Amino acid sequence: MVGVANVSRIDQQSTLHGTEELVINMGPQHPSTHGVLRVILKLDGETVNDLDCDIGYLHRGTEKIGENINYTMFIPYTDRLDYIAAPSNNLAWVTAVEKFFDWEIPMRAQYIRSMVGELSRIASHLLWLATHALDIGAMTVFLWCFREREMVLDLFETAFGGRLTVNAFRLGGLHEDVPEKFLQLTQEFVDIFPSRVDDYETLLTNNRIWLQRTRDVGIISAEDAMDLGLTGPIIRGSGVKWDLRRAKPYAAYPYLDFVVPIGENGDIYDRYLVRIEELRQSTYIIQQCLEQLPGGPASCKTPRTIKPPEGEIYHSIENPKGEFGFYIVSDGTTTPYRVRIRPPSFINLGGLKKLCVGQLVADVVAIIGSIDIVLGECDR
Amino acid sequence: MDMALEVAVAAIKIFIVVNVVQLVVAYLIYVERKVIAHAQLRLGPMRVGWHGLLQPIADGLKLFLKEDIVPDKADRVVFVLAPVMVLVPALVVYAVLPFSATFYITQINIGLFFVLAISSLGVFGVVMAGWASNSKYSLLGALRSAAQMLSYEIFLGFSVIGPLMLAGSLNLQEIVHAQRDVWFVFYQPVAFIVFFVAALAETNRAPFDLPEAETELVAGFHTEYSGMKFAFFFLAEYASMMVISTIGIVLFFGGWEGPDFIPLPGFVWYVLKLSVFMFVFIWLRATLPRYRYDQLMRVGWKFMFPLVMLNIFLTGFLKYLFL
Amino acid sequence: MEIYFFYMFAGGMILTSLLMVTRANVIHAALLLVLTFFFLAGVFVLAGAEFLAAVQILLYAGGIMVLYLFSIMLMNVEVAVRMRQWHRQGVVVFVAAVLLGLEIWAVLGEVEFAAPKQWEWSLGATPGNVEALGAVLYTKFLFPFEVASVLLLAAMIGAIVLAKRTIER
Amino acid sequence: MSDEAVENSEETNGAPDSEESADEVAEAVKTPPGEDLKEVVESAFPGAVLEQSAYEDDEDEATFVLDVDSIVAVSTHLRDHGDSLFKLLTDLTAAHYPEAENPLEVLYHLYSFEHNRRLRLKVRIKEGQSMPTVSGVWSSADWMEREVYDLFGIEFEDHPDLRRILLPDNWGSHPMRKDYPLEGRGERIYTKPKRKEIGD
Amino acid sequence: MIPMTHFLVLGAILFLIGAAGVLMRRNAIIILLSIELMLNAVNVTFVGFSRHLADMTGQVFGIFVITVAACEAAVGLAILIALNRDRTMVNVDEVNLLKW
Repeated sequence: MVGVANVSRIDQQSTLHGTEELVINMGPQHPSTHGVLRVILKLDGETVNDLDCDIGYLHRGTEKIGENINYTMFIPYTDRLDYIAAPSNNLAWVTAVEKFFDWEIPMRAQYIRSMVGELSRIASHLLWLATHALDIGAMTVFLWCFREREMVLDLFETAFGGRLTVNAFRLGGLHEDVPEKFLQLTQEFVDIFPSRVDDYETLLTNNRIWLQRTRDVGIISAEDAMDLGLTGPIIRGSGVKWDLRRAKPYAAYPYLDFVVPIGENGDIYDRYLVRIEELRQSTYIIQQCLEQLPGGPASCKTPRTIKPPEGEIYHSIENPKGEFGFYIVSDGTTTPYRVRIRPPSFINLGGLKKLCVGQLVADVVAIIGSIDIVLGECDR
Repeated sequence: MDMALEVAVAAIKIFIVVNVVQLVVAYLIYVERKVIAHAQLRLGPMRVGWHGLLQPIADGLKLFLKEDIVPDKADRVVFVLAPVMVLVPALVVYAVLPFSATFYITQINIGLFFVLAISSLGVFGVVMAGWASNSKYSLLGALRSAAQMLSYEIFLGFSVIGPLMLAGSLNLQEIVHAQRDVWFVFYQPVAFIVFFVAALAETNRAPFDLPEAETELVAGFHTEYSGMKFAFFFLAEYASMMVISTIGIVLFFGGWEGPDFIPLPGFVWYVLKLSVFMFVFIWLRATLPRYRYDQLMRVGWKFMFPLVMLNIFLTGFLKYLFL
Repeated sequence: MEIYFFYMFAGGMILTSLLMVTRANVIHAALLLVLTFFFLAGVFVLAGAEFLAAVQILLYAGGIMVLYLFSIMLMNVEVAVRMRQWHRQGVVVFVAAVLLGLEIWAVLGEVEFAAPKQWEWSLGATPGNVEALGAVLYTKFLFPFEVASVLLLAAMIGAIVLAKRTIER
Repeated sequence: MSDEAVENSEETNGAPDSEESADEVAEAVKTPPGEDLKEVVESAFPGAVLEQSAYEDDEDEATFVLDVDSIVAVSTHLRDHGDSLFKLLTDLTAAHYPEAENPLEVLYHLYSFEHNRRLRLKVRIKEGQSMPTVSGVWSSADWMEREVYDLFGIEFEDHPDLRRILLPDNWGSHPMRKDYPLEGRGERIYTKPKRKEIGD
Repeated sequence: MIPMTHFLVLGAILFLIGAAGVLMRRNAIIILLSIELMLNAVNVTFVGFSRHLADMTGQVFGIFVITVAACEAAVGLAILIALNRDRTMVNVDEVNLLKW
C-alpha cells in the first residue's frame, strides 16, 4: 500500500482558466521550496489568497527510533535532522542528555562545542543566504556562499572526519580532541571570512532590486511572531532581543562576548540583516574561542552505559533556524522512554500562511527563503 | 535574368546570415556560461574540447537526439507551432540589420519600424507556448510575459523616437550615416537608458526574466518543452538579444562605423560593439536579482514612460531651436 | 509577378478568415486572425503602403491580438467549446451574406475604373511612403489625429472602469 | 515522574512532590520550583494544579499537571498574567504510557520572554478522550496539535483544521503509540504496479 | 500592377465573412474577432483606393481605423471580462437583459 499525499483543504479541481482563482501546486519538486515542501497556493491573478503546506515527505520517525535505541546511538540520528547544521543538533542532544547528570564537562570540550556550533551556524546561514538570494534571482551569491561553506565543511572534515553529517560530539565531551590543524585552519577561516561577508553585502545589501524585493514584504510583528511560536532569526528580525545562547546559556557561551542583532520591521530584509550580522558575530565568537581555548582533556569520565535516572527534562539550544530542543523522558533504562524533538523549521513553517496571504507569488518564494527551513528537521 | 540573379544573391545572403546567426547564438550561450562561471568563481564547461569549446555542439546534439515530448493534454498544433513562432520572427529581423556598409540582406525605408514590428511578434510564440502546454506554471509565465512584453514594447518604441528625430530616417543605414560625427548616445543618453532597460525586458533577460523565473514558475512558459523545441526557445532568446543589441548599436553607437583614427573594417567595429553589448547583458544576469511583477510594471509606467516622453519633447524642442 | 503575390495573400486571407469564423476554440480563432493580418500586411505592401503594413503588424498583430489572447486566457473558454456554436439565425444570415456577395459582384462588374496613378516614389525607397504619410497626417489630418487620441483615452478609461473588480467610491 | 504518581498525588501545596521516583529528587526544599507560578494559577483557578513536580528542582523543569477542562482557561491566564506572560508555546507534544490509568499525556512547554523561564503543563487523558484545543491561545498550537493527532491519535475539539500533517491521510494508525512496532505495520511495503510493456 | 477591382473584391469577401461571423456565431469573443476582420476589410478597400489614386488619404484612414479597432478591442474585451466574471459565459444570446 502506498500512501497518498494529504488531500488539501484547497479544492484542486477549480478551473484552470477561471478569472477568479487559480490553484497552483508548488513543490514537492519545485526548485525553490527547499527540499520536499509542497505548498498549495490559491491565487487571484498573482496574489495569494490562501495557502496550505503539505509536509511529511521526509518523515522518518526519528522520535520513534529514539525510543528504541540508546542515548549514544541516537547522536548520528540527530545529524539527519537539520543536516545543514549537523553539529548544532548533536550539541542539542548531548547537552540535553547531560542535563540528567551532574558531570563536569571539561572547559576545552565546552569551548570546542561552542566553536563548532558557531561554525555550523555559519554553514547554515551561508546555505540560507545562497538559496535565498537564488530564489530572488541573484545567482552569483549562491556560488560565492558555497565557496565559504565548503571551507567550513573542510574544517568539519579535519576535526571529525565527516563533512555533512559529522557526528561531532559525545556525551561527556568530544570523541577525541580536535587536531591542531583544525585550530590553525579555523584561524585562517576566521581571518578571511569577514571580508567575504562584505563581498556578499556589496552584492545585496544596498542593491535597489534586492531592497525592493525584501523591504516591507512578509512583515510579522513581534506579538504575532510570539503567537506563532516563531524563533531564531525570524523573531529577532521582528525586534525581540532573545537568543537562547544568552537567555539560557549552554556550552561555553556564558564566557563569550557577542551581540544579539535585532531588526525593526520584521520584514524579509530585517531577517536578512540579522542573519548577516549573526555571521559576523559567529566569526567573532569563534575568534574568542580560539583565543581562550583552555588545555586539558576533551571529555570527562562517563559510565560505560548511559543510564539516566528516571525523570523528564527539556533542553533547547539556539540552532541556526531557531530554538532546537529535546524533551526526553527517561525510565531509568539505557533507552529513552520518549524523545521529542522541538523542530524550529516545523513550527516556523506553521507561520507561513500568516506571512504569505495577501502577498504575490514571487514573494511566497522570498518568504519561504527568509524563514529558512530544512525539511529533514521539519518532517523528522 | 537580373531578377533571378538578385534573388539568388539574396538567398545566398540569407543562407549565410541564418547559419552564422545560429552558430553565433550557440557560441553566445557558451560565452554566457563561461562569463557567468568566472563571475561565480567556477570554470564553466571544460570537458568537451579545449576549455569546453565544443560544448555548444555537444549541447545541440543532445537536444537534437532527445525524445520529443508533447504533454497529453496539450493543444498539439499550437504546442508545436509555438517554438517556431518564437524563432522565426527573431531570425526574420536579420533581413534588415546592417552588419557593415556593404553587407546586409536588404535595406528598406521602414527599416527600424520593420524591426520593431517583427520582433513584437515574439510574444505570440510565448503566449502560445504558455497556453498550449496546459500547465498552470506555463500559463502564469505566459500571462506575465504578455503583459511585460506589451508594456516594454511601448517604452522601446518611444525610446527610439529621439534618435530617429535626429537622424530623420527609418532606414537603418541612414541612421548609421547620420552618426558619422557624433554618436547619438551623447545626444540621447536618457533615450539610451530607457532603450537598454526596455531591451532587457523585451528579451526576458535578468533582472526582468520574470516569464521564465525558474525559482517561481519553474521555467515559465517553456516548462513543458524539451529537446529541439526547447532549443528553439533558447536560440530565439539569444538571437533576439543580438537583434536588440544591433539596434542599440545602430541607434546610439554609430553602427558599423568607428572613429576614423583607428582604421578597422566596419564589420569588425560592429562585432566589437556587439561583444560589449552581449557582455553587459551577461554581466547583468550574473549580478542582479529579479524584479517582482508589480515592481516591473511600476518601473516601466511610473519611471521610464514619463522619462522617455520628456526626452521626446526635449529633443523636438531643441531640434527646432538649433537645427 | 506582383499579381501572383496578391493572389497568394488574398487566398491566404480568405482561407484563414473562413477558418477563423468557424473555429470552436477561441484561441485557435484568434491565432488564425493573426495569420490573416499577416497576409493583409502583405497586401498593404503590394499596394505601396509599407508603413501601414508595419503598423498593421506592430499594433494589430503585436498589440491588439495579444490583448485578445491575454483576455481569452483570463476567461473560462473551455466551457464555450462544448456548447452550441452557431446562432439560430445562422441560416438566414448565410443566405443573406451570399446574396449580398453576389450583389457586390454584380455591381463591381459594371464599374469601369480609370487608369491608376503612380506613386512619386518606388517601393521601399527613401524618402517614400513614410515621409509622405507623415506629411499628410500631421498637416491635413492633424485635427482627426488629435480626436483619435481623445478616443483612445476615452476607451482606456472605459476599459479600466469596466474591467476593474470593485470601484472604491 | 512516572505514571504511578497520578494515583497517589493529592493537591500538592508547598510540600515536595510525593513521587515514587523520589530518589532522583535530591532532597526536599522549602519552595519547590514553580511555586510562584502555581500561585498565579491558583489565584484565579483554585485547585487547578493537580500535581506539581520538577526534575532535580530545576526551575526550568517546573511541571504542573492540569485537568482537561481547565487547560484552555489556565493557559490563557498564564499567557496574559503579568507575573507569568508565557507568550511563547515552545512545544506541544504528547507521550503514551499504556499501563497508566490515563495513558495519554499531552504536554505544553511554555516560555516567557519577560521572565526568561519555562513551564511545562501536562494533561492526562483516557484513551479515546478528546482534548480542547489551545490554538485559540497560541496560534502555533495549530500545527503541533495536528502532529499530535497524527502521531498519537488524540483528537482536539474545535481545532480549525484537524488533519494528518506528517503521515499520509490513509495511514490508519498512530505510530508514536507504544503499541506500534518500530518497523511499522507494513504500510510502506511497495508492490510494483503492473505495467504494460512495449509489445504486450 | 494589381487592378482596383481585386482590392474591392477582396475587401467585400472579407467583409462578408466577418459580417456572417458576427451574425452567426454565439461566442462573443469570436464576434469581436469578426468585427476586427470587418474593420480590416474596410482597410483593404481604403488602401486599394489609396493605391489607385496615388493619394495618401486612404492610408491615413487606415491608421484611424486601426485606432478605432484598438478602442473597440479594449472596451469590448473589458465588457467580456466583466461579464465572464459575473456569469461565467461568453455566449451573446444568453445576454438578453440590460441589467441583472
